Amino acid sequence: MAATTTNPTYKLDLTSSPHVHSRWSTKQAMWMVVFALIPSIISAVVFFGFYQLLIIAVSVGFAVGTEAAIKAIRKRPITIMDGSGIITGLLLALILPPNFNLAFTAIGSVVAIGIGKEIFGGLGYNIFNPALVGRAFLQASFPVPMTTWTAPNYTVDAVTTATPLSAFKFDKVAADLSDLFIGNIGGSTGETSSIAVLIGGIVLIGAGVVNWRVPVSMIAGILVFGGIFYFIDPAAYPNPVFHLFAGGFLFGALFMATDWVTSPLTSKGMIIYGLGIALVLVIIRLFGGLPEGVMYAILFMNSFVPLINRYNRPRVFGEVTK
Amino acid sequence: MKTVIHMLITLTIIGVISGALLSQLSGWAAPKIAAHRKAETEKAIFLVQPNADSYEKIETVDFELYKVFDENKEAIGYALPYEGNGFQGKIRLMVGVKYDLNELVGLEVLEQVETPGLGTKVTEEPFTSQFNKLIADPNVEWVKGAEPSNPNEIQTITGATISSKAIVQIVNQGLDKLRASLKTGGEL
Amino acid sequence: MNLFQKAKTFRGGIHPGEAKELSENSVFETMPNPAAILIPLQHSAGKAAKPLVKKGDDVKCGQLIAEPDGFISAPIHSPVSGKVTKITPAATVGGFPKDTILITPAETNEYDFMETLNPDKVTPAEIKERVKQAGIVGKGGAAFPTYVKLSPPEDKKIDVIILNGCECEPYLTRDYRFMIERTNEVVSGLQLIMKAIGVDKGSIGIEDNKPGAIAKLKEAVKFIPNITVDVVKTKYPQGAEKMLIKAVTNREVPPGKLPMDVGVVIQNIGTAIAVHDAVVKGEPEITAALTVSGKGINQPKNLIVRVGTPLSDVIEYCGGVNEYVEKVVVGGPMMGVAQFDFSAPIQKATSGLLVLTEDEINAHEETPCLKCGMCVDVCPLGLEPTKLARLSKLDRLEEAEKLDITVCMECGTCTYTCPANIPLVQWIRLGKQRVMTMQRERKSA
Amino acid sequence: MELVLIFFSAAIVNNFVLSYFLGICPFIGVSGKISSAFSMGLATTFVMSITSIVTWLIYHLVLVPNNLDFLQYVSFILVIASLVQFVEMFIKKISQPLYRALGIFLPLITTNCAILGLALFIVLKEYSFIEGIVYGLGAGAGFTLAITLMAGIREELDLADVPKSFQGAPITLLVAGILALAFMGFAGLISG
Amino acid sequence: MEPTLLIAIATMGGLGFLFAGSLAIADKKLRVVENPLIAKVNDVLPGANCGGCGKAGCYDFAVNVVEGKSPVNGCPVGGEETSRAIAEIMGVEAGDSVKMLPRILCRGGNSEAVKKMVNYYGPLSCSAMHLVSGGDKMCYYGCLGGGDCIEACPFDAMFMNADGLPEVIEELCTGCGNCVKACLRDVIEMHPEDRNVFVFCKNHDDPKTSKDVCSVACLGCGICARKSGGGVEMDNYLAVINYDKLDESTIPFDKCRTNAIGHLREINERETIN
Amino acid sequence: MSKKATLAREYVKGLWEQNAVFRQVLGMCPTLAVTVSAINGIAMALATTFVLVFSSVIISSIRKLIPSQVRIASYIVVIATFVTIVDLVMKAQFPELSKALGPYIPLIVVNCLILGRQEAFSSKNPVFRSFLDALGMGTGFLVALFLLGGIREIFGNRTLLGLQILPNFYEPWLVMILPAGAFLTLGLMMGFFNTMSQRKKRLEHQTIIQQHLKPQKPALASDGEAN
Ligand SMILES: Cc1cc2nc3c(=O)[nH]c(=O)nc-3n(C[C@H](O)[C@H](O)[C@H](O)COP(=O)(O)O)c2cc1C
Ligand SMILES: Cc1cc2nc3c(=O)[nH]c(=O)nc-3n(C[C@H](O)[C@H](O)[C@H](O)COP(=O)(O)O)c2cc1C
Ligand SMILES: Cc1cc2nc3c(=O)[nH]c(=O)nc-3n(C[C@H](O)[C@H](O)[C@H](O)COP(=O)(O)O)c2cc1C
Ligand SMILES: Cc1cc2nc3c(=O)[nH]c(=O)nc-3n(C[C@H](O)[C@H](O)[C@H](O)CO)c2cc1C
Ligand code: SF4
Ligand code: SF4
Ligand code: SF4
Ligand code: SF4
Ligand code: FES
Repeated sequence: MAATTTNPTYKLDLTSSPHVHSRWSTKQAMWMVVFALIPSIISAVVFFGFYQLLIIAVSVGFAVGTEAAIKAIRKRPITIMDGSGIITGLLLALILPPNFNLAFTAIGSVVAIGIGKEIFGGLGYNIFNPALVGRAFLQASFPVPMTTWTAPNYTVDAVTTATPLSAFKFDKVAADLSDLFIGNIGGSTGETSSIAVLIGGIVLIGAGVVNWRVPVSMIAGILVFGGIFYFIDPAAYPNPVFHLFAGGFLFGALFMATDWVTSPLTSKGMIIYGLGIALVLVIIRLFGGLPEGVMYAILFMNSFVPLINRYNRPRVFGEVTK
Repeated sequence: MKTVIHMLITLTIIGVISGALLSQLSGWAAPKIAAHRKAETEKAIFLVQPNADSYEKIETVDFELYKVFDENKEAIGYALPYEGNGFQGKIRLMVGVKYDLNELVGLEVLEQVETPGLGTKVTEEPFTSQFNKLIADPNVEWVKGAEPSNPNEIQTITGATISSKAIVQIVNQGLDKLRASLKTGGEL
Repeated sequence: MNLFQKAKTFRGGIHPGEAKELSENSVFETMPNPAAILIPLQHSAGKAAKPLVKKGDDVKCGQLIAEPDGFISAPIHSPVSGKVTKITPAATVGGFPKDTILITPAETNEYDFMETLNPDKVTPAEIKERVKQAGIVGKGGAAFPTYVKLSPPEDKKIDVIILNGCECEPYLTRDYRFMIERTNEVVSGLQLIMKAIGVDKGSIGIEDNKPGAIAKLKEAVKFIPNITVDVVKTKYPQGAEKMLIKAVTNREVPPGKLPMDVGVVIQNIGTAIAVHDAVVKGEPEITAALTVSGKGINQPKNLIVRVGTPLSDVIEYCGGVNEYVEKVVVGGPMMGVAQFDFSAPIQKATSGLLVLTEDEINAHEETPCLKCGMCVDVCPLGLEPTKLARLSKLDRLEEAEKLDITVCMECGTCTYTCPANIPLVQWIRLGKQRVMTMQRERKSA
Repeated sequence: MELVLIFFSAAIVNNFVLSYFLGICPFIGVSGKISSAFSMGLATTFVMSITSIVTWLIYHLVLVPNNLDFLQYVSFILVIASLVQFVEMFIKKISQPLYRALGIFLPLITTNCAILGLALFIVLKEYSFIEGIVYGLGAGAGFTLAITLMAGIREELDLADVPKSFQGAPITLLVAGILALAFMGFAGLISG
Repeated sequence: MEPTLLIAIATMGGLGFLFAGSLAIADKKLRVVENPLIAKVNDVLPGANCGGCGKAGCYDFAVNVVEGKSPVNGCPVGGEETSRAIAEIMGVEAGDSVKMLPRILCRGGNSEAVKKMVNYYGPLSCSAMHLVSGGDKMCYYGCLGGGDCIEACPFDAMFMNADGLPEVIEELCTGCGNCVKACLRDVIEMHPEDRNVFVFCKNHDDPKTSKDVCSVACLGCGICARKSGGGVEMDNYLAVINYDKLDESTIPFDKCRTNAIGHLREINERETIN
Repeated sequence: MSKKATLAREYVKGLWEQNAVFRQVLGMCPTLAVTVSAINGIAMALATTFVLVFSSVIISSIRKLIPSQVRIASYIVVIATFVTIVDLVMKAQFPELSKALGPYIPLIVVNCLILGRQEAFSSKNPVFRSFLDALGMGTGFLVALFLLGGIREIFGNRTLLGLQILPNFYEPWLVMILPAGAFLTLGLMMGFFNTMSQRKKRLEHQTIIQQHLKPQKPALASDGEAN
């Protein structure tokens, strides 16, 4: 052949197009979430003491360990450094009651990763939010410890250990909104401080990790649905703003409902999903047997995500809307 | 046509045999089943009225009610089966009350579908024994997470507040109904 | 420009780093003849051409050496004077060997061009015939024979010609240099195309990151009322025909339809120049203009090279590659083809040669899909890349077909965005091919 | 209001599949595809409403007056089976498309314990005629919901990397378990 | 007789009569003549009517299998045994008297085929690799080693050997031919079980190129074809066997410099001995 | 289906190979519903086995008399009759158990396991074979229900057959005796058994491959598992 053939003597990459990629990677997104959880971790420690760090450690440790073990059994590459297992552990710890039993924490963590995630094939394949699966399992297994709330460190009125929602539901006592906002209330360790949650959430939305549509539609949903009942009977039903800051609503809206894997693909789907969560939540909170229902509402809507995806296809360019 | 007749005959014969067989068996089983039922009610009545010696069913009210007597054939109270909604579904219980309708002597849960291990604690000691010697005047009340301070209060079970409240509510409703019929119907 | 008016664009898309600064200010250089010329018989979409020469023949520069075979096919001319050494399968930039005419260039070029035509007097039929004879193919990427596009069927009423000056692919600056250096020829080429089809309206769509080109072209068409310069948003893939048509005319080309179905013919800037050169200079398509760029090449340049020049010569001419080279791509970084054999020659529509380094590629480890929806969000055509890729992977073609896999234009937007770094386009391309095979079989059955 | 409560209680709170374990076999079997699952759901709902009507009539007009309680099972199942068969014929006769969409599922439903369960529950709960029908509709709606949700999930899981030994029935059961956990959020909703 | 008994008998007898009647009508009105294969397939199914196959019961599944709409291994309950039984029924009815087995006609594994100077990144599936400049082997005709065929085999009858070439486990293979369909390079062909002579190459390159791309390629020299009397024909530098005319004794096997043409079984035997 | 299995096999196959619950996924409703404790599981399985065995024998003996069009109807009536018998007997003799098994006894009528066996086996085989098959299937069902009930009872209540076997500091997992726990446990068990049998199969497969493997020339190790 012609003499000009000076072929490379080094190995080149051979891949399909495109040949350049955005800066995003799974790992980065995951670690970003971990970063955004720092304010909530701090609030947990501030309001409920250093013991919460131990819970976090156990939860994360067992989550990561379970993931590694299952991957090893399945002879798959061990992917714990992608950070998703760490998030699951962290989130699970933050939605447990203060001073929760460590053995139960470990059980929850193992269930979260094992049944919530790895059974489906691991990262990306699960249908339900793993941390919530873990918590739902704990709630069903150990209902008493799971509803035993220790009072936060700075409470004036040492008697009220119930969560604001429980207090409202069973005793018709409404909590002080400013306490709700700062987090000086009973509740799961990470969820009580709305301000800490909001800081983390805004970071995530700003960084583009979290799509604003889910939290915004959830918030809009709860204000509207909660508002309707408040309007009907303000004495029997709480103010929608109370709904917004009480319990795990904000935490769920910003960190848990937004989980990429278990939320819909399309923008319209995300809005339907958010509104659905809000509706189910209002129903549970106002009419159900349980005072709080964010976990159930998210899990319930998780199960709708495949259907939402299926019936909310984006419009194909140039196609006349069907 | 032959198959049609064949089909008709086969299935009819099987039906007939089945019907005959079952009706014979049922003739044997029915009285036994009725006896079991009666024994159960009886057991419950004596459980909620530990001092009772005999009882009789009151037929003049439109709900189930038993009047109980001590060994002297003196009426000492009533045993009232009553039902209402619990956490998951219906709860049916039998409550024993003194003749004056102001003091309870016992409580037995007959049927319930509460969460096992949680709501089901309302069927067990120490919850049920709280209803012994409980004053029901004007109504039974409940407290949560603390010792009862009044004679008409019981303590709810932690984690099963709803079931506990449901029991209290059913008891109160039953007593109200009983009181109402006493008022209108006079002595029973 | 009205500050409050948002630049025209479409839904979706991305904005990758442009990296045009590497080459945007270097003036076109013409590369000397290489030691050997390799001309694949297939330069364009459609069928390969049929060779007219055989081993040992002497050819002149511009001589017809292969004639079109069928309607969608383009003739090929010799880019140099010289001797045909052989006709054999040889490597191409497409990755697969194709039948190729090998020519050893002579010392000097003897030209055999077509007669020149007067652009003001030429008739539409003459323009079309010239475009056909010159073997012009679209420079926008697909290398579709241009004369086919200039001859729309009677029942399609074309009312506007759009010149595609977006050059939305990062790195590439060929069209930009054309617009700066040969502004008037661009306009003249557009006018010739308009005349050929008999259309009275022309538009040049340019992304707003090329103010220099916008200013020059605006100046050039100041007194030509039927040609407008439309500034569109800088966003990939703004240059894809459906996207540009949407931005400029707000018409949407339905799935499976062509621009002409909405009354538009769209041509690349380079194609316009080629049309101008063929008509005014009588020059057949024997050169290609391309951008050589990337952090792995020592001297990024914009080049005019003879068609058939091996990649190795071009790389050498640009000072060779440095030690950081990781990947060599022909075309743009988003749609180009990775190379492994530098003996492959430059073809008529080659627009770029990129030597990329690791930090430019920015590859991450592949993880399973996180269903983040980003690919769905950015797909300009409203597809669900993640679904399509998975269905293709599992060979579930009927479902993929229902989800419009064949609509995908393989722009690469989805793969670029995907945080899980899934080779979506590769899977979709595979699925697309299989679905199309399936459809063909179904039709023939 | 009472009827609405009966409906929702049967459909969601006390979902036949997820909290009464009735109709599990088709729930696992026919939940592979959304389209078939939904058709199965509709067919079941249809049979359930008919069942609630017919068995109520049989029970209250034939069995109770004659003290034939013990023939409940035999007569119910015979009636259900014959009815389903009849409906199948009928659908086949009037509309082929409808038959293909719904009819072919009917034989499966005969051997589905949700149907008999429904008939027995209606007797057990002492529902009136109207209440019985509403209960049947609610149970059918709940079954349709559960099976369609499951089908959506399973279609999604078809694309997932579920360990081979968990594919099929095991993962379906596990998903059902998690769904049951999620549905527990509604506990106490109606009766509480 | 006591009245309860009488009524019970009447009720049940009546219901039975009614049901039988309705079935009789159904039977009369709706009988369809069906493909006898359906009954055969239906017979080997478990009869659970569970719907696990996604069809409305076993019978419906049988209909679909016979119509080619459901895969033979679509019944999750019956498991592999049932799948095999169905495959056999379907296969026998298709008229094959000799068992057909897939043969892999490429021996350019990792140690024989020459690789390009590249690192390929992307899915390791043959068809996906092929899209990227034909994968990383120099030969454009041979096995890519991505294992699409193995993936396609419903009976786990194939595996990838250490040289990066697929192999068939004959005892497990049902001859369904899925692997043939899966191979985009047409490297796998179905042949009668007893056929022994093959050209283990698909390369059409000229002799020089062939030599450059693979050490076991058919060079296209034509020696084997020369005296074969049409038993071996040359097709664009590749020897192709015409089994109708093949006379083994005319083929000079030892003259083939790359052993591209040779015996299947002999080779196997040699290898097990070593 | 042509080959005749030995009589012993007719019995044994139901225990594991064709286990109704774990392998054929039949009769799920009672399996899940009643297994809150081992004893309930056993009782349910015995009741089911009783019905299964008797109806199999009856159906097998009259199989030639029943026209195929009314096959299913006849089977159902036979089955329902036996179920009613069980129900009445239990109510009369074992009222406690009858209460615990609640509405699930009548549902034996529609337990797909029973009808499935009649369709698949009894209607085609002689009486004794059908008897063995039914007994085997019933025993397999018993094994499954006992396992499931046992596990749920141990974890959910610390006890097995009413005897405490986990220490007091073990906090019972309530979920195990809730519906969700039934699904989860059965799912995990099935997956576990599948894993076991697949491992066995894989090992067999491995040995076959080993036999087929050529003695290797030095070659690049290649990962057989395509993406
Ligand atoms: C799985 C589960 C089962 C429950 N079962 C019951 C129950 O049977 N009875 C009940 O009153 N509450 C039940 N609950 C309700 C909660 O425990 C509820 O928070 C509790 O009744 C409130 O009481 P507390 O204020 O004493 O915690 C259940 C909750 C869960 C999550
Ligand atoms: C994703 C994508 C991006 C494209 N980008 C450009 C571009 O930047 N400039 C361009 O001229 N053509 C681009 N094209 C090609 C155009 O769609 C269109 O085919 C071309 O402008 C037609 O002109 P031609 O026939 O002269 O090549 C792109 C195509 C695709 C699919
Ligand atoms: C079969 C076929 C026929 C086409 N016919 C026409 C045509 O008649 N007129 C036209 O303007 N473009 C025609 N095109 C060209 C496309 O519209 C498009 O411009 C070409 O594929 C290049 O697109 P790209 O450069 O955006 O990739 C045709 C394309 C194909 C594949
Ligand atoms: C924005 C975001 C939110 C997440 N939220 C959760 C969560 O709520 N629970 C959880 O287990 N994992 C969460 N993850 C981690 C990961 O996506 C999750 O474990 C997957 O569901 C595992 O497949 C989150 C990740 C991201 C990027
Ligand atoms: S490559 Fe296809 S699927 Fe991906 S963004 Fe482009 S058009 Fe959409
Ligand atoms: S961008 Fe990637 S990770 Fe996100 S949905 Fe699309 S394919 Fe999945
Ligand atoms: S796919 Fe079919 S023919 Fe190929 S090896 Fe497997 S069983 Fe044999
Ligand atoms: S034989 Fe074909 S399908 Fe199999 S690995 Fe080789 S190229 Fe791939
Ligand atoms: S036992 Fe099969 S549906 Fe209930």
